[in-house]
Amino acid sequence: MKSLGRIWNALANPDRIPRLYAVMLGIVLIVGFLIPLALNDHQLYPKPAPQSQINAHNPLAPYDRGGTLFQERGIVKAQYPQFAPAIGEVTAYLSPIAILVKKTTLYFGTSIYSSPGGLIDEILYYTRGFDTVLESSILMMAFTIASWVALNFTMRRKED
Amino acid sequence: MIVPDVVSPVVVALYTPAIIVGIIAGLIGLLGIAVEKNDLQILILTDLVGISMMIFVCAVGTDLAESLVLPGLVVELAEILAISEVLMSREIRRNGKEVALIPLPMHMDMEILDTSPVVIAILLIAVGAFESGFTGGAVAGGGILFYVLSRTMRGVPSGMWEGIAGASGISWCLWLAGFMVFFVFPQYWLLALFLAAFGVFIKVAFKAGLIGVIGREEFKKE
Amino acid sequence: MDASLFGALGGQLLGIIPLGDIVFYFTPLNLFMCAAALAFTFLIAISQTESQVEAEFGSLHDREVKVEKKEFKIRRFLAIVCGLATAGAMVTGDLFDFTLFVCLIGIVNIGIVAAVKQVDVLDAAYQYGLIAMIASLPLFGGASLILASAGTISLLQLVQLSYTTPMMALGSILVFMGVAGESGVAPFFATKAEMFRTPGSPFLLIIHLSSLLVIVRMIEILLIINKPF
Amino acid sequence: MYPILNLINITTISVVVAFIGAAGIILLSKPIDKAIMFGLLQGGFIGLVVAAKYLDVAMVAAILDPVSTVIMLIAIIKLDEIRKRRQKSLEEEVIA
Amino acid sequence: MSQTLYLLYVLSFVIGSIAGLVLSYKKYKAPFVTRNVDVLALVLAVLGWVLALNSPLFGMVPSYISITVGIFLIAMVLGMRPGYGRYETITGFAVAAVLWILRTVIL
Amino acid sequence: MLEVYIWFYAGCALVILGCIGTVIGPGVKDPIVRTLNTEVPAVGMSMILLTYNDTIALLTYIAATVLITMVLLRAVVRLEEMGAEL
Amino acid sequence: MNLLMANILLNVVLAFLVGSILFGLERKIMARIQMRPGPPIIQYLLHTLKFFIKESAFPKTAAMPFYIAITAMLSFIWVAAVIVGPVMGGSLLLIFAIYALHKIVEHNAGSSSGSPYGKLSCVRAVFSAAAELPLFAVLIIIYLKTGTMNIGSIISYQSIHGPLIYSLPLAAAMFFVLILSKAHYSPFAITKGKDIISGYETEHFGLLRGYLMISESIAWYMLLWVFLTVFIGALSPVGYLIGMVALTAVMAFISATTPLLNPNHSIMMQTTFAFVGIVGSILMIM
Repeated sequence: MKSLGRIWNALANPDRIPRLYAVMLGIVLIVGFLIPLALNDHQLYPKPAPQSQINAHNPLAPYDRGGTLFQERGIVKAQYPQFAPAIGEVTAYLSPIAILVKKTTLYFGTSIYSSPGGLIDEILYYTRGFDTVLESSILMMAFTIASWVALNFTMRRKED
Repeated sequence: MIVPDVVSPVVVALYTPAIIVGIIAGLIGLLGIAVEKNDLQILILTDLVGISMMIFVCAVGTDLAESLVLPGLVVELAEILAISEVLMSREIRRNGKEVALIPLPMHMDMEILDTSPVVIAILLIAVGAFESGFTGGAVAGGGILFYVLSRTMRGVPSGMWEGIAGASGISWCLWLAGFMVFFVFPQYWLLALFLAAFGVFIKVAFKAGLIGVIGREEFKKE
Repeated sequence: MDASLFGALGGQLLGIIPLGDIVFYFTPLNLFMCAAALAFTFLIAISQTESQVEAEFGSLHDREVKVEKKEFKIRRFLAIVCGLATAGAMVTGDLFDFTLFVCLIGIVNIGIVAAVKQVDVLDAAYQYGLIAMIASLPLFGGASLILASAGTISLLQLVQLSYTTPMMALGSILVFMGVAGESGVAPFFATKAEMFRTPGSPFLLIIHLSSLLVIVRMIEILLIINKPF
Repeated sequence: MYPILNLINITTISVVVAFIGAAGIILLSKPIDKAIMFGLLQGGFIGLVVAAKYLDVAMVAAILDPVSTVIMLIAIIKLDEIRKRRQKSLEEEVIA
Repeated sequence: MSQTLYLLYVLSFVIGSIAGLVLSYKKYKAPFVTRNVDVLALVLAVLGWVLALNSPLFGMVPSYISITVGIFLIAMVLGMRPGYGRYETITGFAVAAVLWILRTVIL
Repeated sequence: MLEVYIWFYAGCALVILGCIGTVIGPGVKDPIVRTLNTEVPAVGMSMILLTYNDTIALLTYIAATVLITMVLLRAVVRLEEMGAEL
Repeated sequence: MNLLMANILLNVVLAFLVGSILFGLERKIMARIQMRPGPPIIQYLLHTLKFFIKESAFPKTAAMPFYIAITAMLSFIWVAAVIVGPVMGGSLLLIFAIYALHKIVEHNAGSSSGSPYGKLSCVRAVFSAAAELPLFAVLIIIYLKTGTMNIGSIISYQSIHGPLIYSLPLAAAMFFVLILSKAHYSPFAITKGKDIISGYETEHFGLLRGYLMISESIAWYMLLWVFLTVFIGALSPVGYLIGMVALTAVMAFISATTPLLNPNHSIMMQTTFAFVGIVGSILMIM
């Protein structure tokens, strides 16, 4: 009982907690080896097989999801299309520069779709917009904290 | 059909090995954390755990998974940033801030720091501006970071710091406005898209640039 | 969107707020917790901090430990953000969105105590931060396991599934561990309890509030994913 | 005729380069050597991206690669200086 | 409806206890030392327990009134100054219990 | 398809080797060595992202890795400079 | 609507009175075990009422609107619990949420006063939440067993399948430990141990203390009510009363004969219990 008490006291020490947590997490992760892991192939927002678009010389590879600007919607298999009335339009949109780039070269699909109007924009800003609110809030808060601590405590401003 | 109904068989076949690799990587990282005594080393090792997490997410192999990798990345970055600052603050308090008293002459003659920064920074910012959004923000931020880091001017006026931080706060609001437009007036989705993309871009780029300012305080002391 | 199964958990579905794929839903349970989080946030926004009076050694004077004005402002700001994030985490109907809310709560919690000066508290905050970072693996990893197995991460869809695969069960346990780590509950609150020794009670409340409410919500999610035998 | 030659393409070569770089980073213990080997690793990776035909990604990676190398170099030099100075002050203490 | 009744009972218990406490402080100035039985308290206790447990015996009044009164009387004795009223309560309970057994089991 | 598998398994190998190297590699008691070693799994991770054609995520990841490296190295140098004993 | 209001009021008053008397009964039984005469049974109630006619004073160091609001919050949440439980027969998870809020309020009632004892109690409250939440969470086992968290449905399930205490004895035992940790002077009552004066209540005077005590008695009543309802099933009011008195008597026996544990040990012991309870129950169901 006495040694048990000592162990219990030791567990309350903050310095040991991350390591303890890591061990516990490791034990749970090992379970992952034991159970069957398989991908359910009916997923939301599926994408074409890797490299299939670029091998087909599609200048918009790997993010071409169909659709033409302002006429036809792209194919986006969202969870609740009924809550996103303009779904697919964002994916079909290409900015004028992007159209220029598309005509010039075959290999700039990523850049084209990282500029406004890509599929990722559709997901990040439209159908799953709240994720990005949080994501950028997390970054902002982390930065606020870091810069506050840096400005007030850790930055060597006195030597200037 | 340009987009298939189901996930491609390649991805399905790769899923199990990917997850196994993720678990192994995570286990190695966690093992390292479990045996490590040094606080800083644990912080470095958490990077491995983050990588394992990203493997888990991207193994799903859909567009959704890709867009979920991005928040994971950002969270990792944000937490490392904040926590390393806390660690330094703690150590400075514990040591009574003796560092600042010793002057540090430092001579760093690196050719690359004199010639290349402008070009690289401009290139990166140009690429980032074209891409916009998170990716562009991070890329352009890398450019700004590099530029700021290699300039020789010293000292950040507190006002400027707060100004830049404020600008990125405002762009965050811009972004939020875009987000609201998406749901309130879906017919103006294009406007919303641009608001969102460039709001996030400005925000992320500025933040990353400010990291460079902090870094310069450390490395480029004359 | 038939979600009558919620009746067995948090009560009847009262309404939803759709934001694209992310749907906020309200059952009495979610509504109560969200309202509680908002109420406490409001209280924090209007409150002062308490001061601790300690006896000085070697003399008869007292020493008052107060929160400085500058420190007070940033901590209040972070506390309000934390309260809002907690309220959001109570009503969100999307698993990944929930994990992001929890991450936001975690980082803001660290921030609230990172602004203090006691070395021990900073140390606890740092250890908590490490756990929060490690916890991002089970948090996002677990959510992605559930996504891979069920093909959806919307809780309104998950509640309608009639089965639980072992993968989903593992995923939900991982998410639970992640939430426990990120909110500082795991293991045994020890890192957190140390952080509470600093003055600034209203802000500390939100740290505690967020972790407990998130755990309750997490249990609801666990029950949504893991069907009864 | 020489089926082994079919394996010599940009992908495999890049992979080999990347592995050499990785082995170098892990096995060499001097930080400055690691920074050089990191260049090799990055080179291999950029080769892989080129093999995937995503030239824009390769471009950005190629630009960001020197950035991270420079950051590493700065840190290494700085650290080296700190350690040397500490060594020196220790020696001075011993002499004094 | 039934909960209203139980509220009534609880309230009568509380008020009875307070009354008993106040009265006993008036009556006994010393802490519990002498071990003699107080006749008045005994009567109250017996009456109270009988009323509370055997309300059907008193057919002319509604049962809740007799129980309320009974609980009030019980509480008066039970709530006396520490030490006082114990023997009376036990006696009263015994009498009422015997009566209850007679009424339900034997009859 | 063969290339996809090569990328994928090369990435996996790099991740695992890099993780092992970071945890028990030679000289990892020195934090800067350990920080540099984390670059190996990071590149492995990039290859896995490439396999799945997640190129936008890949771009972001490359940029973020630079930032993370910078932050970590800063912490390492900083702590070394103040002579902190952790 | 008025009927509902009257019903709520009735139940709240009943909960308060019964809870107070049970607390008094606990002290009385403990005293008898320790060979003391002990206070009258209504002592706790009288204390509570007394505080309402005393002068209210506020410490100079308190965090102001917060310090007052937190006591009101405590009363409010337990009134809400009465509404969810006996009045509406709502979700058990909701009561769990209320219990979690109770821990928060307990924690902050202590720290908002600025008193060192309150602060210590606050740290312990945070600490003990780690143990009490898992203990409360054993109720999720009920969901896995019955497929519902709705109190009304659980009652009807038990009327068909018999009381859950037979099929889930471990879960019932764990919940019992939880209730024990809320009892005064129990080995797990670290937040109100006499080593820190009155714990989080140390600096609350007058009206505020009255509110705290009212909420505590309602909390005690509610915990016992949840135990009886969830594990034994629908009872008549007399059944509830007998059950509550019996449980309180058992608690009093335990409290009177055991020492207060060191905080770490208390938490770890409870956590161990909770772990055994959850894992054991799940194994038993499967």
